[in-house]
Amino acid sequence: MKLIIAIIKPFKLEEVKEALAGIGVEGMTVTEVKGFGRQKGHTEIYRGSEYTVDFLPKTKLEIVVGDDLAAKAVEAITAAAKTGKIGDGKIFVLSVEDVIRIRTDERGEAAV
Amino acid sequence: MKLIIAIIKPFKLEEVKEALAGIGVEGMTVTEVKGFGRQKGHTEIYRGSEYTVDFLPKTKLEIVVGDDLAAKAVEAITAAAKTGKIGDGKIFVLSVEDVIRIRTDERGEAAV
Amino acid sequence: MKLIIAIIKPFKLEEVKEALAGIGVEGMTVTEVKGFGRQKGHTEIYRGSEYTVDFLPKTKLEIVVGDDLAAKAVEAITAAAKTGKIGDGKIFVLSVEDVIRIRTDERGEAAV
Amino acid sequence: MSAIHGLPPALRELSMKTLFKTILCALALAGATFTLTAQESAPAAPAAAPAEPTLEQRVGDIEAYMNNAARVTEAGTSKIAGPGPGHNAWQMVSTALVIFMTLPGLALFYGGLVRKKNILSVFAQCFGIAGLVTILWWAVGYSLSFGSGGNAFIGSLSNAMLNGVESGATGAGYYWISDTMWAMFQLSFAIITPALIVGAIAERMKFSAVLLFVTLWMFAVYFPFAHMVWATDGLMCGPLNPNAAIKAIDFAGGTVVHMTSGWSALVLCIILGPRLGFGKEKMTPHSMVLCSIGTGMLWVGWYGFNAGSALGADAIASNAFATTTLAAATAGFVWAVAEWITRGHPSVLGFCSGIVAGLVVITPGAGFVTPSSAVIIGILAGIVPFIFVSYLKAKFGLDDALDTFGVHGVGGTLGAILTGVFASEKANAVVGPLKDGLLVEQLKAVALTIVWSVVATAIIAYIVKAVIGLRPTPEVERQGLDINEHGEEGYVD
Amino acid sequence: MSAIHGLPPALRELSMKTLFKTILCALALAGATFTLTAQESAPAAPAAAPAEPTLEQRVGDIEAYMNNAARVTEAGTSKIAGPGPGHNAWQMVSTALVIFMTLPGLALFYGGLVRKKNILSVFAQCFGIAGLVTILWWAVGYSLSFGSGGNAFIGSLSNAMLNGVESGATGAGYYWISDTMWAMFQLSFAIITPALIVGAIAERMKFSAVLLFVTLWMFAVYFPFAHMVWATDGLMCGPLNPNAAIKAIDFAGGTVVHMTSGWSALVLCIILGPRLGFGKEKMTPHSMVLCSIGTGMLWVGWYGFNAGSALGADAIASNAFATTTLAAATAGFVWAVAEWITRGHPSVLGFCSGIVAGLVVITPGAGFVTPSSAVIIGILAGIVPFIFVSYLKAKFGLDDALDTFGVHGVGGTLGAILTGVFASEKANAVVGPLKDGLLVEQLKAVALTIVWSVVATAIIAYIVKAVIGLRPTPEVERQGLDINEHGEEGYVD
Amino acid sequence: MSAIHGLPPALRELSMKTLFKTILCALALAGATFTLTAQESAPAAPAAAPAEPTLEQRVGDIEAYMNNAARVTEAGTSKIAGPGPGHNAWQMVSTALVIFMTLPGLALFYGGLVRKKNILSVFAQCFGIAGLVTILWWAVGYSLSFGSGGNAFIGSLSNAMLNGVESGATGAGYYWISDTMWAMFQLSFAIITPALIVGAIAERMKFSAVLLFVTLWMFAVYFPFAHMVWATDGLMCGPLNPNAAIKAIDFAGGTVVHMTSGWSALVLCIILGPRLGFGKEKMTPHSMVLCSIGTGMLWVGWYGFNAGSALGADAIASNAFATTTLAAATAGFVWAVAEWITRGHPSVLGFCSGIVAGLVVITPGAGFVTPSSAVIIGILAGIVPFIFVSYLKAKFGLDDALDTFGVHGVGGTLGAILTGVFASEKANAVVGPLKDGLLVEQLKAVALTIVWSVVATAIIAYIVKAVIGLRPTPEVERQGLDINEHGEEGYVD
Ligand SMILES: Nc1ncnc2c1ncn2[C@@H]1O[C@H](COP(=O)(O)OP(=O)(O)O)[C@@H](O)[C@H]1O
Ligand SMILES: Nc1ncnc2c1ncn2[C@@H]1O[C@H](COP(=O)(O)OP(=O)(O)O)[C@@H](O)[C@H]1O
Ligand SMILES: Nc1ncnc2c1ncn2[C@@H]1O[C@H](COP(=O)(O)OP(=O)(O)O)[C@@H](O)[C@H]1O
Repeated sequence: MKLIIAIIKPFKLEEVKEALAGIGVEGMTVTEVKGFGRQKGHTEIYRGSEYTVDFLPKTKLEIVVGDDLAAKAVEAITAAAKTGKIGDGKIFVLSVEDVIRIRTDERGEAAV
Repeated sequence: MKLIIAIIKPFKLEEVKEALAGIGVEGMTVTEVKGFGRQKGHTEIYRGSEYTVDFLPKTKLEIVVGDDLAAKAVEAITAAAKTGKIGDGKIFVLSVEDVIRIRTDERGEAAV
Repeated sequence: MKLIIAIIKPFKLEEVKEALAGIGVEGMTVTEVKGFGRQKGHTEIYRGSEYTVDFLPKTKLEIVVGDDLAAKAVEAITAAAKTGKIGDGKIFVLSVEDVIRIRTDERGEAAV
Repeated sequence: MSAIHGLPPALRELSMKTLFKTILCALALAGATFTLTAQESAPAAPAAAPAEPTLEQRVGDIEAYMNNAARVTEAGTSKIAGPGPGHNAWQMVSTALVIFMTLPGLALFYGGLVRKKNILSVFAQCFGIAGLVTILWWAVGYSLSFGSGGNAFIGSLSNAMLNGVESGATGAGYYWISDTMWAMFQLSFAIITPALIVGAIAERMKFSAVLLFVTLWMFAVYFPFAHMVWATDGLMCGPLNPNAAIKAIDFAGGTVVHMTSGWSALVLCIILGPRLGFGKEKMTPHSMVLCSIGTGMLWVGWYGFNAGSALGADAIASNAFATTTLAAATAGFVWAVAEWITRGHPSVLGFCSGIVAGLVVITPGAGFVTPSSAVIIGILAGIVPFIFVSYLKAKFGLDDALDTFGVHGVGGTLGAILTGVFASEKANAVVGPLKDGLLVEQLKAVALTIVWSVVATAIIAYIVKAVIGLRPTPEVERQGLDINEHGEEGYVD
Repeated sequence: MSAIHGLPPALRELSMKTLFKTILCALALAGATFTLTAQESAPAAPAAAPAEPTLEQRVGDIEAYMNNAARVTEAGTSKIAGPGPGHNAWQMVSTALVIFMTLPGLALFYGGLVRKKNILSVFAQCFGIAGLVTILWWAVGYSLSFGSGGNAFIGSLSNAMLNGVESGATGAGYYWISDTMWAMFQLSFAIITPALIVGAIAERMKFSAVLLFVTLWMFAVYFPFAHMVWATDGLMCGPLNPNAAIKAIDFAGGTVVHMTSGWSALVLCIILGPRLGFGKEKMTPHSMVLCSIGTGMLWVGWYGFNAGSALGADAIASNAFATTTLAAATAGFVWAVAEWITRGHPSVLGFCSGIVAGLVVITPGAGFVTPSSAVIIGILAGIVPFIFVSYLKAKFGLDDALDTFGVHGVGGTLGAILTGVFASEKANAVVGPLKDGLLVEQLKAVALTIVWSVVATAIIAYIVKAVIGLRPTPEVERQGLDINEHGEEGYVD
Repeated sequence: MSAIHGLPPALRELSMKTLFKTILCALALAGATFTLTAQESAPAAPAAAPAEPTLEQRVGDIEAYMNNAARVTEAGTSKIAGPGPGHNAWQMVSTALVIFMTLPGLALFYGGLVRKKNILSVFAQCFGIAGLVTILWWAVGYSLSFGSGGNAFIGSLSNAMLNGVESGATGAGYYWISDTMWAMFQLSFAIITPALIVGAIAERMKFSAVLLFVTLWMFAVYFPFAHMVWATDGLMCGPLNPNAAIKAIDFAGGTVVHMTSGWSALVLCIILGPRLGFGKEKMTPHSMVLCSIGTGMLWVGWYGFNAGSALGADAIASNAFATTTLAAATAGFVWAVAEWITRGHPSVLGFCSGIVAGLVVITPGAGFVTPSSAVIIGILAGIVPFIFVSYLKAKFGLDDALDTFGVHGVGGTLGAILTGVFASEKANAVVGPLKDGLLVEQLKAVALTIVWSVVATAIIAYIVKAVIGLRPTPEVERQGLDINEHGEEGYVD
């Protein structure tokens, strides 16, 4: 099983969610994060001081899928999250050793 | 060493924390996340519009433990977080290559 | 490629960011988290009740780097985040199977 | 019951029979008159023209206005029969201030103290009560409280739908304020009183149950008490009713507002039971910022409450303004210092609690005691409820979530008693003839208020429980009332 | 156009020519007088001393003050020629309350309803409008609205830079309030009116475009309407202008404030187009807490708006206070109950919307209808805008982001009409001679207001679009106006 | 020192000796009288009955009320000796408004500007100061400020514990307001002045140190200044004291409130040193939303401050209301536009800063200048502090965290000077005899205020540092004052 971590633009969340649902991904976990990359931030001014805010709001998705679905999921996310502009984000794929569904004690692929 | 990622219901945090302390887990990192799974969300109404909120507030725990403790930790979390109702959450287990304690530069199991 | 997860004291973020930039790390993702470890929390009082707050605010960095840069990144973080006091935090290193840059569909090291 | 036996014979005679008749009749009539009619009685035809007032009399009338006293001209002859501008202006300001106390003052004070998931339920309860009570007040509430032709316990239905309450007339409340403003000023009190109860039952009562409870409670407790204490023929209206069975004084609502709500809150919160997870889970205030804003608003709004109760911008109002300020500031400081000494930190919640306690405790005496007495009252207000809330409450295992009983029940009772101790004719001439034995009368009023509130609330709570149930399902309570009962979240990212 | 044809001949004659002359002249003169001069005309030299008033007359003057009526002494002889304390105090309070409505009341009400990333843009718009309109008002706005020597559509420049508006004089507004306070009270209305429009165009209009739009709009719509409805020589000033072409009544701004802003908001929001992602992305209010606080402040501030429009702390003010309270509370309750029935939840936004709707709808009639009529008006205010906002708006595909049109446009129009239905001489003697045919006059006023607002706004919007553009770039809109237009974030961790 | 040498001989003679005697005596007496006693002197026995006033005189008294002037009857004979309703109502409103400025106004304004971890410390400081100063004021503060029988620098102890301050009497403050309200109105000023200092030392001063500093500062700076500027025998009370050594004017507290707090803030913030991480870490306001709410409240509350300082609802109050409005709105707009031009964005913090600066700068002249002068003053208020805060402050490396000095110190000084330039008898007859050479007198007052505030604050700060220390430990400061000093968090999830 794979853990797919995707950092996307916040307003793309809804589209990505739908794309994933389309290929049968049934669960995910979403975190608000701040991203730092090539995309430039903005400048904030408070009276005497100017601050460069180089952290931009991003949304992080964590999705665990069976090995078979992983490639399709990455594709779906890439397609839905792309705007072609800098700051579109990244996807990281990690290997997961085990999955447990708390409610039922199921394990492995069955628990995904 | 293992990284255990557990997504649980927020109000179960205290109980899970105590269960883990019981088996000797000394550290963890907690994030507020929004979860999307089989559990149905609710509907919000704002004047003319109805919105289905299908993301529910969840709590994510990240716990790094030595290989020996991993199984016990998963068990402890499962037992403490279970309500038997949909939405109880999931546990993912990943393999960790290295751990460093910043304060002391310790590495590996010693740093956990 | 490696995923470096670093839990640090919030006010060290700026310094760590600069240290990483210094060795050529160009991207990272930052999450506000609550940490539980050896460092003691504080007590809050609300009228009749006292609560022990044992979760402390921490900042979590997630940085994906090529295998070559991983060791240097860990070092840079450790150096910049250290105060020598309890609660300085931890670094976890995980292996990443794949990285995708959404904007360009690049994959692997090129996408980092 | 023994409290009742301690009452004077005149009262004992009246009480049992009239009391029940009153409650029943109030409840019954309410329904009957709750139909809307746009027709109103024609204005009273002018009586045969009386003699023109002399210039001396006319000047006398104006001087009476200046002094907030009775007109010297014969009834119906005054050239300035309407509301007097300065006093009426102050009454409008005061009424606006008391409404500000509830919305958003109290809503913020309470809302900041609950958990994030229940903040909107507090607002909904405050808004809902404001709407409900306003409609009741217009329909029959004002009339049951102050309509003429009632008995010692309750008014009548003669002013239902504010019939006969004319904005150009004066006298219903006091010499120089519009009768309409009297009705509105009193409405603002009728709104905030049941809203105070919300603090004890926060985070765990169904919205529908709150509304039903409040509806019944207004008839069974509030309207009778407003009448008994402030109507000229009321049972406990010491200053205005020479036949009052209990010659007590209550300037701005120690018994009517704070004791009724506080003691009812106690009973309701016991019947309701504690919040799920109470004592195990952390239930810290989610925003001391909101609570602090609310506290500031309550403080400022309270000037309408207390100085507004002088019913004119006169010396009594000025004195009440000063006593209110001194008691609030002192009590806030003392409470925080008490925390500092006993727990190591002066908390913002300590300041807020103390300020509100100071305001509550000075309320019944605001227009009857001197500023220096107010400082002493403020000190006691910072200590007594502090001890209750910080030490005794836990002993009783009470989940008085936001300390309505601890602050309003305990504080209101303390205030009613201290008013008996500190009331002085130096502050207000009205006190003179009543001062002898005043403390005993105050204690009688206190006893009657406690017994009545406790009994009525218990009955009503069980009725509501039987009819529609008091609490939401555990899931709803766990997840929060906001999304489940109101379909909204307080904060959206 | 056909609406214009329905106007009486007298008006038709005047209208087309004078109207355009008026708008053009207003715009032109504005520039000319916008230069600052510290010189002011010397105070008028005292005229030859007139006869001393008799004691009887002097008492009569004081009684006139008490009754908020005209002095009995000859002009220039009164010993109490200045503002009368009680009435003037109330006017100062009322003006402060109306300013409180905008800052922070409306800013919070609207600010809570937008998404987090745009909260500061709402504040900036409210602050910016307050500053801009104040400067305009001082320069020429007051004079164009109320300066003497104008025509039925617009005032003059005789009081530019508040020249001749003396704080020690009375009569510009009413018998006993300072002329300066009249100018300030009206300023507070002039500030909030364009600020209301902000709700319809929230989250997607450039700050510079908002300011330019408002500048032009004040000249083309607000100043003329303030003049037409409330100046003694105004086209639609039924109570004061015997030659008014339309003998309509508007107590506190149903047409001037709510209809002009509401209908202009509709047009502007159509021309502007919907927000990016409208209908697809979730656009829920980011903080119902802020919105609720704002609602409470609007309610309380509205007493200044409505009861303050009596221009004195008299019986009319008291009545307006009561009608305002009853309508607001009732409408809030009814709207929430309507939601409860139709959607299963009484929401806090429902309470807030209903309360504001109740306040809007009662505004034009506040001082003209009885309290019981206000309850009926409140019920309708809780139903009609609710239906529009909840059902009809979606049909039209409108992105009236915060429902300015739904609440102020629909509600203001409803109020203007209901005022024609419920106005009663029982509430206000002024209604007596106008009651016959009043409803028709109200409809004429409604029609004129709609046509004028719609046409003027459309023209101005296209001018602004052509000159500087209305909308920010899509990236700016996506990322939020706060960081891009104001270089700040609303909340920082 | 040289500033002192520039003073007139009469003053020079008095100054050095009396000054130090005054400070020492104030500090010493404070302790002595700080014991609580409930006994108060009996009310003065009525003097032998004087002649009844004639009808003409009685009417004259009423007219005097209408004109906010002195009674015409002989002392002790007036039939309307108490507070006059309209004026007294306005005084109560004004006092409530000024308290609203501190709680929650200033607390929000400042609280929004600090970082999240210190928001409650700001609230605690405001609440704590309100409580502390109220107790001091009641004990001796009022008396040291306004008690009769003092010298040019300080009052006496004759009114300690508000002894002899009767709510039914008038004259202590002005003709028609209750003496009690005078004491309360002045209390509201005494509370906000030290609270302003909090802005300069935010996020890094121990709570105990704040309270000790403020206690000493009230005796050494505030009480003397309140006396010197506003007591009838005060050193700088131009309008009321014919023997004033400095014939300056200060309508509502340019020197007393804003300059003393602003200059003291400067000194204290230098002695305290900058926040840990200052200049390196980001220290952006955590909530411009709260700051904006606070700004709105300050604006509205300021009407009590400025228009309330007329001590009656008269023409002067109306004028002050207008000048306050015009200056605030103009300055806010100008500051934001200045930012727009120089930095590309009009920020909400710019609007807020400008509004407060406008309010500060107009304060000393509010009742002395015309509305059009207020617009000019507003423009300058939007530019001068803007330049200081945006450019000069950084040069000096000052960590005036929330710009107390930049806005109140610079603005207050500017206002005191501009008052000398723009004061006009057209706005206020009082200016007439003082206008000649007024600017020089204002400069003397400015110099004395700066020197006194700076010296006194430096001494007090070092005393507090020596006795209990000024700053918390670095860990506490890093982690935030809220959890460490008050055991609470501002926001809990
Ligand atoms: N090496 C990295 N490790 C972790 N997160 C990264 C890394 N690089 C980029 N990110 C995340 O992806 C987001 C987008 O990256 P950015 O460089 O701005 O644009 P692009 O996606 O076009 O390359 C960043 O804001 C950050 O959250
Ligand atoms: N495949 C997944 N990947 C990541 N997170 C998941 C996944 N499936 C479930 N989750 C997380 O677990 C939570 C609970 O899952 P859900 O399907 O609602 O109930 P259950 O735990 O009973 O299966 C979700 O809200 C989500 O946060
Ligand atoms: N085993 C663990 N798993 C996950 N996070 C941990 C673990 N141990 C510590 N942490 C994180 O690191 C932070 C610092 O750890 P702590 O034990 O307080 O101090 P130190 O870094 O000096 O060992 C904790 O607050 C927590 O967020």
